[in-house]
Amino acid sequence: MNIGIPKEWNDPRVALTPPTVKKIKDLGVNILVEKGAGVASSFGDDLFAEDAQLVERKDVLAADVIISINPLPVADLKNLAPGTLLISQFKPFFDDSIITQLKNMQLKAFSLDMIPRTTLAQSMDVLSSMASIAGYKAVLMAANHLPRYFPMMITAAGSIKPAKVLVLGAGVAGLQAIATAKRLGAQVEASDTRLAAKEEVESLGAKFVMVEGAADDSGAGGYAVQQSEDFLKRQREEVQNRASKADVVITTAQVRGRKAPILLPKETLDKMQPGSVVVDLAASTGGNCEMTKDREVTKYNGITIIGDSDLAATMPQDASTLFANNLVNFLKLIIKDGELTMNMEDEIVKGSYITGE
Amino acid sequence: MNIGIPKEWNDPRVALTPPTVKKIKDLGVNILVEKGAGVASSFGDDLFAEDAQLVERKDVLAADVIISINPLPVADLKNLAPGTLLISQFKPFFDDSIITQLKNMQLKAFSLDMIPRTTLAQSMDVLSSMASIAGYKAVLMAANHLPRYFPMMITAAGSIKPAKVLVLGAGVAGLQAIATAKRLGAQVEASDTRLAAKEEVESLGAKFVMVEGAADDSGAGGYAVQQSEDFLKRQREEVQNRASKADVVITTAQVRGRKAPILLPKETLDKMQPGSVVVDLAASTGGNCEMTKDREVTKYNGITIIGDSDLAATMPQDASTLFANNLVNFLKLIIKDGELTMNMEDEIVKGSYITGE
Amino acid sequence: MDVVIQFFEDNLLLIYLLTFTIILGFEVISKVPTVLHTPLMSGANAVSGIVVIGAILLIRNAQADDYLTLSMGALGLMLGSINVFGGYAVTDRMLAMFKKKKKK
Amino acid sequence: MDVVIQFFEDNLLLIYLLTFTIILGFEVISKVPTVLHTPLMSGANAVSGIVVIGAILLIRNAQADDYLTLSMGALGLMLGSINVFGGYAVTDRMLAMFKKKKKK
Amino acid sequence: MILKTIVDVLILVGAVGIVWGLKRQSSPDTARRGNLIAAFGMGLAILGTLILPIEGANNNFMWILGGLAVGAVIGYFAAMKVEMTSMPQMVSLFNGLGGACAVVLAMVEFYHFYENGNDPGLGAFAITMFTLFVGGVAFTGSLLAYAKLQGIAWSEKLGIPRHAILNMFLLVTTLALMVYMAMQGQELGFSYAIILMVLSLIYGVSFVAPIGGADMPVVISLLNSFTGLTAASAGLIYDSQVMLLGGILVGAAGTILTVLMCEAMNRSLLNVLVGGFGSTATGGGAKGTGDQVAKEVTLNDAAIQLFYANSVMFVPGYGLAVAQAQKVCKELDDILEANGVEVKYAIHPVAGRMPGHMNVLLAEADVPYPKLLDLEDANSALPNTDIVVIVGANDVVNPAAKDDPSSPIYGMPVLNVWEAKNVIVMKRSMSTGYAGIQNPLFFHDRARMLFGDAKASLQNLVSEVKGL
Amino acid sequence: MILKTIVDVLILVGAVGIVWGLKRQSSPDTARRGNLIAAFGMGLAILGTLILPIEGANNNFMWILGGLAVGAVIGYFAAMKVEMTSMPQMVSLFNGLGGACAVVLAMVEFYHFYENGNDPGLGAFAITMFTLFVGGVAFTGSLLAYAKLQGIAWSEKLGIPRHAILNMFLLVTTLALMVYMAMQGQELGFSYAIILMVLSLIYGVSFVAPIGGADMPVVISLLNSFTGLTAASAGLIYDSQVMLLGGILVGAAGTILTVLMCEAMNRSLLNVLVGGFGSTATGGGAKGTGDQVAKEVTLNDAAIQLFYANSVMFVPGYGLAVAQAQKVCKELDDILEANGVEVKYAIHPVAGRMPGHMNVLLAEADVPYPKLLDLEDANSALPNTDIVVIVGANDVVNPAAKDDPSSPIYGMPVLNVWEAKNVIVMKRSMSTGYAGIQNPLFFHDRARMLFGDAKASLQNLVSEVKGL
Ligand SMILES: NC(=O)c1ccc[n+]([C@@H]2O[C@H](COP(=O)([O-])OP(=O)(O)OC[C@H]3O[C@@H](n4cnc5c(N)ncnc54)[C@H](OP(=O)(O)O)[C@@H]3O)[C@@H](O)[C@H]2O)c1
Ligand SMILES: NC(=O)c1ccc[n+]([C@@H]2O[C@H](COP(=O)([O-])OP(=O)(O)OC[C@H]3O[C@@H](n4cnc5c(N)ncnc54)[C@H](OP(=O)(O)O)[C@@H]3O)[C@@H](O)[C@H]2O)c1
Ligand SMILES: NC(=O)c1ccc[n+]([C@@H]2O[C@H](COP(=O)([O-])OP(=O)(O)OC[C@H]3O[C@@H](n4cnc5c(N)ncnc54)[C@H](O)[C@@H]3O)[C@@H](O)[C@H]2O)c1
Ligand SMILES: NC(=O)c1ccc[n+]([C@@H]2O[C@H](COP(=O)([O-])OP(=O)(O)OC[C@H]3O[C@@H](n4cnc5c(N)ncnc54)[C@H](O)[C@@H]3O)[C@@H](O)[C@H]2O)c1
Repeated sequence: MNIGIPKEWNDPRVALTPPTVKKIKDLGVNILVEKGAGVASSFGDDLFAEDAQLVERKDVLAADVIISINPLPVADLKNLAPGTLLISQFKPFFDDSIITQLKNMQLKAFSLDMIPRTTLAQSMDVLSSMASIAGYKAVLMAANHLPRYFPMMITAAGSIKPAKVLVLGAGVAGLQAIATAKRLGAQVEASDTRLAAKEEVESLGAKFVMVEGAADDSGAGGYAVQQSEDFLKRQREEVQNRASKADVVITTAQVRGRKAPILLPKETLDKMQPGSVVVDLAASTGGNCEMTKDREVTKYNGITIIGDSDLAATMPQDASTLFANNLVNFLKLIIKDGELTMNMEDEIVKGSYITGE
Repeated sequence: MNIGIPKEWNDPRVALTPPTVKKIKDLGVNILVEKGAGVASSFGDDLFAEDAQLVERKDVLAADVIISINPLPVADLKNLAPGTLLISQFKPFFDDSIITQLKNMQLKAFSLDMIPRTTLAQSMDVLSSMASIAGYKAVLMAANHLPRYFPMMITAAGSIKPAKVLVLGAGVAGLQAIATAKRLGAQVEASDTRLAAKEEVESLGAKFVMVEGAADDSGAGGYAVQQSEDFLKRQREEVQNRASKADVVITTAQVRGRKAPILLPKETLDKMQPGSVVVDLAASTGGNCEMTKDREVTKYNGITIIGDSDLAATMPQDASTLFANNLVNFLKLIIKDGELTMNMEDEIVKGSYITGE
Repeated sequence: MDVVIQFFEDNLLLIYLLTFTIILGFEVISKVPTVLHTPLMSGANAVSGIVVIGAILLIRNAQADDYLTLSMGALGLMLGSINVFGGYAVTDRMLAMFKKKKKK
Repeated sequence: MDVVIQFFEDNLLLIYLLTFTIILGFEVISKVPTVLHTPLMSGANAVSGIVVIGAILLIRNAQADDYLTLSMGALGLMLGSINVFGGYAVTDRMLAMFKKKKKK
Repeated sequence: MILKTIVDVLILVGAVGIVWGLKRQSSPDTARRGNLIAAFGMGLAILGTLILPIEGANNNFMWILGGLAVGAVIGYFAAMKVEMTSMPQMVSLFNGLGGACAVVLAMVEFYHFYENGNDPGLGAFAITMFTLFVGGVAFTGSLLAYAKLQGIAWSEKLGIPRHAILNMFLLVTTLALMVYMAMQGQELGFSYAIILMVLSLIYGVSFVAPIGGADMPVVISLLNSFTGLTAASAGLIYDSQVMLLGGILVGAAGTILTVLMCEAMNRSLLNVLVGGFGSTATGGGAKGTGDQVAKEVTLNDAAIQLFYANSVMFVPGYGLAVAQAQKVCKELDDILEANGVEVKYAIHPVAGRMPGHMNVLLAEADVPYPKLLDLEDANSALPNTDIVVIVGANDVVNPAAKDDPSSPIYGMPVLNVWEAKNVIVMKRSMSTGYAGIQNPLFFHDRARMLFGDAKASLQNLVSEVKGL
Repeated sequence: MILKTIVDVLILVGAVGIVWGLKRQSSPDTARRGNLIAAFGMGLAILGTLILPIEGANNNFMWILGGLAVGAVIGYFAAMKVEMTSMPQMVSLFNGLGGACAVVLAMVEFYHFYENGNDPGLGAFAITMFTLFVGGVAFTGSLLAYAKLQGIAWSEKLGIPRHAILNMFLLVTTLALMVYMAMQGQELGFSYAIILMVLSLIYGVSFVAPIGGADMPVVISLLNSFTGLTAASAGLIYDSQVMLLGGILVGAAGTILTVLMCEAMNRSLLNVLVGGFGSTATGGGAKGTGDQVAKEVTLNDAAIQLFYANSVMFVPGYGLAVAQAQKVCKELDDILEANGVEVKYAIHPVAGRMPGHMNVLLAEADVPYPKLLDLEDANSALPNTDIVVIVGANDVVNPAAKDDPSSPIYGMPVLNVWEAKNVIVMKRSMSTGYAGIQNPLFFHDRARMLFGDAKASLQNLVSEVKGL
C-alpha cells in the first residue's frame, strides 16, 4: 500500500515529518513524498530520503492513500483514481458540499477535524494541536503589532503600565493565548459561554468575565452552543466595556457549524484606544470582529485587526511535527499490517469517515 | 522661544507626546508641532492641540529649537536659519562628518546619544530607553519568525523542547532580550566581554557563557572596548558551538565608534539549524552577523536574519513616550525660565553639545 | 474531711512533688508534632509498666513460704515486664524509621 | 560524709522535688525564641524576688521589741519588694509591644 | 546505710532518665535516643529496687528473676515479630498487661487485708481500691481496643444503643460498692474484692465498646494514662517515689497526648468517648461505587513518607491548575530536595485543559525543565519511585485505560503510577475528572487519598514536613 | 488547722502560677498574659505567707506592710518611668536589690547565731553562708552591670589584665574563710560574718569587672539565676517550699537562659565570663569611611519589627537581582500580609541594571502589579511607612543625591527612605553600588544594617518571623 504526501499548495506545513515517516513505514506501508514538500517547514528532502521515496507530484497523487493538511485543490482531485482514500481536514461542518463532491468522484475520505473530542481521541486531535499554536501566535503577533509594551516597566524614562489583554472564547486557542499573554506580563481577562470555562480560565491565573445566562452546553461534546440574541446583546455590552480599556483583544469564539458570533461590532471598535490590536482567530468562519478580513491585516480607526484562522501555518515546523504525530496515532488506528482496516464500530473511525453512507 | 517638533521623515515616532508638551510649555516656551506628527504613534493632532500650536512643516523649521528623533534630512537643514539649535541623535561617534556639516551651516546641535552614561544622566538616556525596547522587540520578532515554539510543551501530539536563545552582548538591549525570552519560556544563554556582564546576566536568571581573556574595560564609562584578534577568534569558536544548538541568536554587541565585531560569520551560520532566527541589533554599525542587511529580513540557508538597529521604531507609542520623557528631563537642564542657558560646566550639557569647539 | 487535711499537711512536700510532676508531664508532651503521637503513646505506655516495681517490692517483702503472694507477685511481675520490655522494644522499632538521612 | 548521707535520706522527697523543679525550669525555657530572651530574663528576675517571703517570715517570727531584726527585716523586705514589683511591672512594659494584631 | 543512699541516688537518676527520655521523644530527631534513655532510666529504677537494702526482707530473688525473665522474653519477641501496621494494637495489648499487673497487686493487698487482717489504714485502703478499679478498666479496655484494631469481628458489635446510660449505671454501681467497702472495712470478706474486680473488668469492656475502631488510638492513649495512674497509686502503697513519679508522669503525659490526638482529629475527647458517633465512622474511608473503600492517609503519615523517601514523583493534573497550587508544590519540592529526596514531575500529555497546561504552570513556579518527565520517561521511572503524589489529576492516571476494555478511555496511554511503591492522591472528593469515569486507582492497595483543596493540602504538607 | 491547709493550698497554687506564668512567657503570643499569671502567683504566695497561722508569732504586720509598701511604690515607679532602651539595666538593678535582700536576711541569721547563740545546726549554717555569699555577688555584680549598661564611664575601666587570676584568688580566699567559719562555729564572732559579706561584695564587683558592656545581658541573666539560688537557700532556712521552688526554678531557668543567650551570640559562657575579649567588641558596628559607625540589627529584632509593623515597604535593588532573592522576598511579603502588615514595593526607575529590571524579577515572583509603587507614589507613602527594607539597593536610596551638592549624583531623584520610621538595609558589606559612591544612609539614625547575601538574610527573616 502506498501513502502519498503531496506538497501543500497553500501552506508551508507538511503532513508528515521525517521522524513520523519512519514510524508509519513500520506499519508496513510505502511512503511517497513529493519533492520539496517539507522545505518550507525546515524539513529538507534529504531528511525524508531514508524512509520515503521522493517523487514528483503526479506520482504522489497516484498513491492509494493521500494525506494532506489542507484538502487538495479541485484540479488535483480530478486526476485521482476512484477509490483513493484522502485524509485531510475537509471541515464539512462548515461546508458539507465537499462530501457530495468527493462521493461523486468516488473518492473515500477521512476528515481529521471530525474526530470526536473525547479523551481517548486526544492524541489524534489536530484541531487542538493547531489551535494551541494559533493561540500562542495570536499573542506574539498582537505584541508585535502593539505600539506599546506588554509588561509593566518602571524606568528612568517613566512608568509603563502593563498591557490589558482581553480573550474572547476560552477554548484551546483562547487558553493558550491567555497563558502566553500572562507570560509576557500582560493583565489578562477572558470570557466564554461554556460553564466549564470559568474554572479553566482561572486555572491559568487570569480573570474571568462573567456574562450571566449563557445557554446550557452539556451534551454538546465540549463545543459551545448557539446563544440567544438577548444573551449575545448583553455579552456585546460587557465586551465593549472591557475592550474599550484593553490594548489587545484576541477572539476565538466559534460555534460548530455556524457563523462565528459577532462579539466586536463596529461600535465597540470605535470605543477602543488607537494603536490597539485585535486578533481574530475565528476569521475563517466570518470572524468575531465585524471588520475582520480573513487572512489580512487591516487598520480601522488606528486599530490593527489581524484576521487569521490558520496561524498554525505561521509556525510550520512545530505545526507539522504535531500534526504528523497526531496523524501517526490516527493511522495506527486504521492500518494494521500494511492494510487498511476501517473498524466502523470505532467511534473515532466512524466519526471521521465522512464519505460513509 | 519657539520649539519645533517636525514629523519624522523616516520613522513613526514623534519626539514629544501630548503629556510632555504640557510639561515643556511650563518651562516657559512655545511649542510648534507639525500637523500629523504623532498620528503614526497613536497621538492624534487633537491631543496636541491644547498645549501646542499645530502648524505646517515650514513653520516648524523656523523655530529656535528643533527637536527630532532622527536628524533632519539635509534638504531641511539647508532651509534653517543660522543659529538654530537642533536636538536629535546625530550619532557623531560613528560618523563625525555631521559635525563639520552642521558647523558649516552655522547650526548648533545637541546630540542626545552623546549624553554620558552616568547615573545622574539616566533620566535623559534615550539610548537606554530605545535599546530596552529593541531588546524586547527583538525577542518578539524572533519568536514570530521562528517556525517553532519558545516554551516547552508536553502535549498529546508529542513533547516540544524549550527553544534555546543565545544573546550576544548583554548591554541594555541584550539584558531586556534575556528577560523577555525567559518570560516566554526559552532557555537563555548570554555572552559579553565586559567583566560586570556575568553578574548582570545571572541576575536575570540566565546562563553566562564565559570567554576568558577579555580586555579590561574599566574606565570606558560602561562601554565595551575593542578586543584582541585572538580573543575574538576564541569568542567566535565558543559562539559557533552555542549557536549551532540555538534556535534564536540575538546579537547586540557594539563597540562605541567602531564597526560592530563580527560574531556570527558565515561558517557559524552554516552550522545552525534550518528555521533558526538571527536578530542583529547591531545592524546599523555593520552587524554582528556577516550576512546581516540593515533594515532587511533576509534568508540564508533556511535561517531568517533580521537586521535592524532601530526596532524601537516598531513600537512607536511607548517609544515616543519614553523618548519624550527623556527629552523633558534634558530640556529642564538647558532651559530656565523660557530661555536657553547652556551651562558648559555641566558634564551632561558639555558632553552632548557637539557643535562646541 | 479531717483525714484529708491531715493527709495534706503530712504530705505537703509530696503534694508539691506530684503537682510539679504533673506540670512536667504536660510540659514534656505539649509541643510534640503529630507524627510522633503514636510512638510517644507507645513510649509512655512502656513507662507505665513501672508498676513492676510494685511487684518486685511485693515479692521481696513476702514470706518465703507465702506461695500465694509469691506466685501472684510473679504473675504480676511477668505481666508488667511484658509491658516494660515489649513497650520499649516496640517503641524503638517505631522510631527506627525516623533515622536521619544525610542532608545534601 | 555522714551528714550528707543523713541529710539525703531525711530529705529524699525534697531532693526529688528539687530535681524535678530544676528539670521543669530547664524545660520551661528551653524553646524560647531569641526575641523573648530579655523579657524572659526580666520575668525570671521578678520571680527571684520571692526572697521577700523570707523577710516576711523573719519579721513575723521576730520579737516585737527586737528592733534590729525588725528593721533589718523591713529593709530586706523593701529591697526585695522593689525587685518583685518593679520586676513584674517592667516585664509587662517590655511585653506590651507583643500585642497581637488582628489577623486578616 | 551508704548502700541505701547509693541505691536511692540510682533510682533518682532512673527517674530523671525516664523524664528526660520522654522529653526527647517529643522531637523526631531525638526520639529514638530518648526512648533508649527512658528504657535505661527504667532499668536503673528496677535494678535499684532489686538491690535496695530492705531490713528483714526475704527477697525471694528467684521468683523475681523468673517473672522478670519470662515477661521480658515474651515482651521482646512480641515486639519484634509484630508487623509495622499492627503496632498500635500491640501497644494496646501491652498496656492491658500493665493494667493486669496492677489488678494482681491490688488483689494481693485485698487478700492480706481481708484474710490476714493487715489494716494499713483508710487512706491506703482507698488507694488500693482505686488501683484495682483503674487497673481493671485499663486491662479489659485495652484488650477490647486491641481486638477492635485487629479487626476481630465481634469486637465491633459490642456497643448497644444508648450505651452511655449503661456506662453511667455501671460506674455508679462500682463507686457505690467502693464507698460501702470503705465504710465496712474488714467486716466484709475477700469476695467483695472479687466483685469489685469483676465490675471493674466489665466496666473496662463497656467503656470501650461503643467507641469506633477509628478512634482506638485516642482510647489507647487514654487507657495508657489510666495505667499510669494505677502505677502511681501502687507507688503510694509500696512507698516508692519512682513508681509514684513515673506513674504520675505517664498519667499527665498520657492525658495531654490524648487531648492532642483528639485535636489532631478535630474532635473533642468527650465527643470521642460518648461513642455512637465514632462507631459509624469506621476507618473513615470514602465509599466507591461498589463496596470498595478508598483508604485515606493522614497529613502526618504523608509528610513522614515524603520526608523519608528517596524519590518522589509529582503528578500534576487539572486540579493543580484549579487550586493554583503550582508554587506551593514547588515549595514542597524545594524542602524535600533540601532533605535529600529526589523530586520529579510526571507530565501527562493531556493533563489539564489545554496542550501544555502543566508546562505553563510549572514554568510559572520556576520548576527547572529537566525535572519534567514526559509520559514515556515517567513510566520508566515510576517502578523505582518511592512515592507518587497526584495533585488533582484523575483521568491521566486511570488504570482502566490499561486493563478495562470496557472503559471509554481504554487504550489511552496513562501514567502507570500504581507501579510506584506508594501513591498519595490529592483531590477534594471522590468525584470524577473530565472524562466522567470512576478511577479504580483510588481503591488500589498502594494508593491513599488525601482529601481537600490541593493548595491547602500541599501547604499543610509543607508545614508538616518542616516540623520534622 | 483548716486555715493553715487553705493557706498551704493557696501558696501551692501560687507556686503553680509562677511556673505556669514563666512557661507562658516563652512564647510571644502568651508572654504578657504569662507575666501577669506569674505576678498573680507571686502575689498569692506573699499573701499566703502573710496570713499563714504561725503559732506564737508576733507578726509585726506594720513593719511588714511598711517594707512592702515602700518597696512596691519605688519598684513600680522605677519600672514605669524607665525608658524602653534602659530597661535591661533596670532589670539588673532590681536583681541586685533582690540579692541585697538575701544578704540582709543572712546577716540577721548570723547575728542571731553569733550574738544570740541560736545554733540551727551545721547544715543550716552552711546554707546561710551560701546565701550570704551568692546574694552578695548578685548584689554588687548586678549594680556594676547596671553601671556598665548605663554607660557610666568608670565602670568600664575596672578590669585589670589577667583579671581571672585575681578572681580565682578572691574566690579561694572566700571559700577558705567559709570552711574555717563552719569548723569554728560560735567560737568566732559576728565580725567574721561581716568579713565574709565584704569579701562577697568585692567578689561580685571583681567578677563582673572584666566583662565587656556588650555581654552584660548574659551576665545579668547569670546573676539573676544566682539570686534565684539564694532565694532557694533562704527558703531552706525559713522552711518555705514556695521560696525553695521559686528560687530553684529561677536558678534553673536563668542558667538555661544564660546558655541560650550565649548561643544566640555564638559564644560560649566561659568565653563570656573569662572576659577581656568581651570588653573590646562593644556594639559590633561596622566602620564607615570617616569615623561614623553603621549600626547593625539582629535578625530577631528585624523580625520583630517587621512582624509588629503596620506598613512595610520593600526597596529592591540590583542586589536583589544578584542574589535572585525575588521569591523569598515574596514569601516574606506573604507571611507579613497574613499577619496584617501592609506590604508595598518601591521601585526606583533605575534600580538594577536595565530598565524594568525589578519589574521583571517581581513579576517572576508573582508580586501583583498594584503593590509596586513608582518613585513618586513611593516617596509620598514613605513618611507613613513603619519599616523600609532595602534589599540590595544602594545608589537609588542615597540621600547625598538630595543634600550633598558635591555628590556626583546630586540632583538625581531618589527614594527618600530615611523619612520612614525605620530602615533596614540588606547588603553583603559596606561596599558601594554602581555609581561607586559612599551612601550616608547607612549611618543614618534610623537605619540599621543587616549584612549578608540578600537571599540568605530574607530566608532567615522568614524563619524568624514564622517563629513568632
Ligand atoms: N490537555 C488538554 O489539552 C485537554 C483539553 C481538554 C480536555 N482534557 C481532558 O482533561 C483531562 C485531564 O486529566 P487530569 O487528570 O489533568 O484532570 P481530570 O481528570 O479532569 O481530574 C482533575 C481532578 O482534579 C480534582 N480537582 C479539581 N479541583 C481541585 C482542587 N482545587 N484541589 C484538588 N483537586 C482538585 C478533581 O477532583 P475533585 O473534584 O474530587 O477535587 C478532578 O478529579 C483528561 O480527561 C483530558 O482528556 C485535556
Ligand atoms: N536600571 C538601569 O537601567 C541601569 C542600567 C545601568 C546602571 N544602572 C545603575 O545601577 C544602579 C542601580 O542602583 P541599585 O540601588 O539598584 O543598585 P546599586 O547601587 O548597584 O547597589 C546594589 C547593592 O546591592 C548589594 N548587593 C549585591 N549583591 C548582593 C547580594 N547577593 N545580596 C545582598 N546585597 C547585594 C551591593 O552591596 P554589597 O556588595 O555590600 O552587597 C550593592 O551596594 C544605579 O546607580 C543606576 O544608575 C542602572
Ligand atoms: N476531549 C478532550 O480531551 C478535548 C481536547 C481538546 C478540546 N476539548 C474541548 O473541546 C471544546 C472546544 O474547544 P475548541 O478550542 O475547539 O473550541 P472552538 O474553537 O469550537 O470554540 C472556541 C471557544 O469559543 C467559545 N464560544 C462560543 N461562542 C461564544 C460566545 N458567544 N462568547 C464567548 N465564547 C464563545 C467556545 O465555548 C469555545 O470555548 C473545549 O471544551 C475543549 O475543552 C476536549
Ligand atoms: N549610568 C547608567 O546608569 C547607565 C545607563 C544605561 C546603560 N549603562 C551602561 O552602559 C553600558 C553600555 O550599554 P549599551 O547597551 O548602550 O551598550 P552597547 O550598545 O554599546 O553594546 C552592547 C553590548 O555589547 C557588548 N559587546 C561589545 N563587544 C562585544 C563582543 N566582542 N562580544 C560580546 N559582547 C560585546 C558590550 O559590552 C555591551 O554590553 C552598559 O554597561 C550599561 O550598563 C549605564
